[in-house]
Amino acid sequence: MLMMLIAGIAVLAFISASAMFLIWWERKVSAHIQSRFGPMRVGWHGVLQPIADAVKLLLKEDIRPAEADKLVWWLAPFFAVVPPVMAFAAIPFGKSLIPKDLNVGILYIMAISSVCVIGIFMAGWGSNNKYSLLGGMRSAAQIVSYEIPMILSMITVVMHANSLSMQKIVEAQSRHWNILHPNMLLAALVYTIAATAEVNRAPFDIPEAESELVAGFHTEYSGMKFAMFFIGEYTNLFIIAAISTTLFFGGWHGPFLPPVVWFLSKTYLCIFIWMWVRWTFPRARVDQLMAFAWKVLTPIAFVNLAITGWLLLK
Amino acid sequence: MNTSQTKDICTEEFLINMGPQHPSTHGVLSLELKLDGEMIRDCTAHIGYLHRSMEKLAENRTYTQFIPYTDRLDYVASMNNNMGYVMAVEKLLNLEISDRAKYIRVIAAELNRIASHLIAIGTFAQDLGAFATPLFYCFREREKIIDIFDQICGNRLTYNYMRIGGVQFDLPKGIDEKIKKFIKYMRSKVDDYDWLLTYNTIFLARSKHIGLLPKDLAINYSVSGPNLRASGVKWDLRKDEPYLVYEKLEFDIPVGENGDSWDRYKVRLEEIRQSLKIVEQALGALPEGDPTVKIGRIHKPSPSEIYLRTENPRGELGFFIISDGSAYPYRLKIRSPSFSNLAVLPELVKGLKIADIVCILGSLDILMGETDR
Amino acid sequence: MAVTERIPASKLIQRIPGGGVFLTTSENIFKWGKASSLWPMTFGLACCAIEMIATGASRFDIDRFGAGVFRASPRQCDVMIIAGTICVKMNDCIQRLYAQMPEPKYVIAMGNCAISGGIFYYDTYSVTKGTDSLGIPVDVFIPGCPPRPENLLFGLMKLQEKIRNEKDADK
Amino acid sequence: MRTNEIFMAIKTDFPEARQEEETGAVIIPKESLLKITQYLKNHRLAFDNLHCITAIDRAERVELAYTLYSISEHHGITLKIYLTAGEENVASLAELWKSANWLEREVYDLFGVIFLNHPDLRRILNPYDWKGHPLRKSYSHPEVSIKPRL
Repeated sequence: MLMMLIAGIAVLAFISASAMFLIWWERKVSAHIQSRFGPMRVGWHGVLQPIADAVKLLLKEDIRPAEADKLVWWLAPFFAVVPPVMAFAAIPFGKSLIPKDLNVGILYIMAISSVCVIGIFMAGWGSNNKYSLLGGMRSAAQIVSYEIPMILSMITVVMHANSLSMQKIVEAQSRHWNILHPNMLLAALVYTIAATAEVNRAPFDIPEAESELVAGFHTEYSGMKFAMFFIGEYTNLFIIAAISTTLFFGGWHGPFLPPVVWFLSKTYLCIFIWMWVRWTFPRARVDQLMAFAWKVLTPIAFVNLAITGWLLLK
Repeated sequence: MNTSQTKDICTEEFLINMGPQHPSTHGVLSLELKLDGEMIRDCTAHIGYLHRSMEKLAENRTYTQFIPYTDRLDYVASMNNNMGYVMAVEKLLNLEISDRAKYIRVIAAELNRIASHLIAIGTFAQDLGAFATPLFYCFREREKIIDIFDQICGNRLTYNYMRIGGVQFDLPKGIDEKIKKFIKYMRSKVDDYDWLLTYNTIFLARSKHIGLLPKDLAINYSVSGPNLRASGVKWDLRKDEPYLVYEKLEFDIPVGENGDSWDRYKVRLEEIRQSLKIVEQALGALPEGDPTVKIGRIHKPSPSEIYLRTENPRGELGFFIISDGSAYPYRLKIRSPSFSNLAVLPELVKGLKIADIVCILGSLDILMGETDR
Repeated sequence: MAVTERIPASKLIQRIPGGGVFLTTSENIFKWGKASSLWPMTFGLACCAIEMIATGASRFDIDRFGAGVFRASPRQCDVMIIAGTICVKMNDCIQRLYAQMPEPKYVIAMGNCAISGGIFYYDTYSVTKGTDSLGIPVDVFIPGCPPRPENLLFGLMKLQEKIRNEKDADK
Repeated sequence: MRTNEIFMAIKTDFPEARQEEETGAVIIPKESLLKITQYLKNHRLAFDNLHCITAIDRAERVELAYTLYSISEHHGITLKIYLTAGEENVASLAELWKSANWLEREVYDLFGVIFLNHPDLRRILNPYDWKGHPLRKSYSHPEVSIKPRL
């Protein structure tokens, strides 16, 4: 029982540290992409910037709009943060370093991380603001329609490792990583695109579209509630990067360094790619996004599924 | 749910106010949209949030005192406004200016046209969602032009450089090397934008065939500048009613095919290349002489009326000046291009989505200082 | 409803031994946090807005001071940079925006028009003469028409300095 | 085509048009505005672009100057209408040229000239509940401080 407690506290500490680090890293990466420096004055190279942001957001007055739907509005940030944190339970950090090796690991993570769409929709509806309502509805449509290609691309990996447990998926890649198979590569591509939409980032950030809907679903949130959405978004980003390393890049397998280092470096490499994509691409329109999900990604995922099945039965 | 209940279930339209403070309304413009879900049924524009009553103010300023105010009209292309106003007053006084002053004016106006188009392209990409990266690249190029202007007349944005009868200072010594270096640098950058942004699939999907402005509708709304040329009308005042030394310089007019947002962006990108060509030729043919003004600052033109229009980066800027013999204009009407360009917006937007109105507004490149005067 | 007299928390903590030390350090941390992460509102009115964007851009990079996150909705920003001429039609919009900002909020009046109406002081019927006439408390005035980006950065540093040595911690 | 050739063309069909001496603008009575503008737009003169409408508040009358241009024919002309002090209303050209819609709203807002059967004649630049028409010479506003002249 004590072990579980220690593991829980360790994971929680890791989550908050990684969220802080990701926020700082995103600002520095975006700054250098735009040929500028990013935070410099707050600690060495702005290292203390996320802490300053957190302290300031803590001190902010928490405004609740008068006609807001009180309970829904108050609960929304929790629904945005709790699912990604719960999804950490099944992430394989190392050979034995996994909080709980569920035998339905991947199914559990997918089920949990689709709960946060309810949080976004509650935020959209609760703050009684037309922009948030539009943002909330957009996010509901987008995440639901990108869930299907994401799960289909995961099934191709599960079929290879013929087990849902994350550790077994990683062990199945001990000789060579999944990405080397051609159909796995296709699944990895479909997964990456769908995962970007799952987390409302980059070309698919229509729920909190800066230039159209002022600040999307979190227009009315200030102070710590807004910070929760912020942390939820970055933890979610870490989750989809961790899943992509476990499924496609061989989890914690690696020649010399200890497994944890391998796992974290691969995850942060994936996160770097997502950040890079975010600061280069314009935003897709709502209907183009939906058409792309249903008419392009889902058929490719089905075809890929069929090819994997045929390959395995051969 | 029996049938009687289903009858009154209908989607209501709701009114959304892209109010004066909105990240992509290019200043303080308020758009009132009647939305049916994401579809825009009707859009009315409310302007006047930056109405600084320039025309009332002009009636109590002498002709020279009003020059700094023209900087604040289209505050992104101040040189072109200065030139438009000052040429109008020179026509009123039928004053001849030295050749060197004409060439300097052309160089300054074309450099400012490049700076204005860079902002137009940067904010257009930002409105399409490429957050800040293209905008900051365009601003990095624009800072180079600002350095040149800083050296010529000492100010970054509102230059107040042109005078009635010439310009304030002569060009400083090492400026033409700096301009040549900038021209070479800018040519490589414009090719970068072509490679990076113009043929990006999401960029094309978002701006191709959005906001189609047919040719006759554009002329009917007296739209002017790159928006008119993007609709296929080959009309540019620098070519059709040449002023200063434009007839001596050789450049061509980029024209779009079907007048959608992508064409307007593409025309502006091409115009940067043409302006670079103009500056290069004007710099080569710069005559000697003294461009500064020798006559006094108080002008008392004889009572008469003139109307003169020049090619601004955003369109045709016209000045209708009526003088009554005193040192103060009796009436000064400013015909601003963004005012008519914006009038087209409600017509282009019906039936499109919110993301499209932001795209069309960005491609029209309006500026509120000039619209509201 | 009866307003119970609020005993400031700082009075209670001081009675605990060592509370004073904890208070001052925590106060300093709060002030440091507020000062080094001032999120401005994307709210440009006229020519000064172009200079504000130039300050945010790559060459003068306001993000070095932690103030680069330009939030569009007034709920999430701390400093309102009034960049440009305030016209009569815009008065109540600015007042409403100021009211929507959560409490520790600051105002920078950038440019002569925001300070006193600038060159539009005389002969104009539609320009309000400065932010003060709107009843908005201004923390930093930055003169210039438009002020150069370096001026805006210096104004921001002055604001950070002002926050650092603020008297009451809970503002 | 120089302005007086255009004036001759107009004069032949509309005898009541006169030409102003120093500026060469064509002065027409208020009643025949619609007829002449329709003629100008659809006739071979092809004035397809109403560039701007300027109102001038003279002592005894309000003048309206319509600056018309033609993109296909490369020429332009200024039409002028004298409105006597009492009834400052004139027919709206919003059906002929769509740019007239906003231009006329601005002249109404700043000068108080009423444009008959205009689609929606509201103020455009000043707040909608603004009293008075600011660009009139007789307009005075309490808070306006006048800059001393040289």
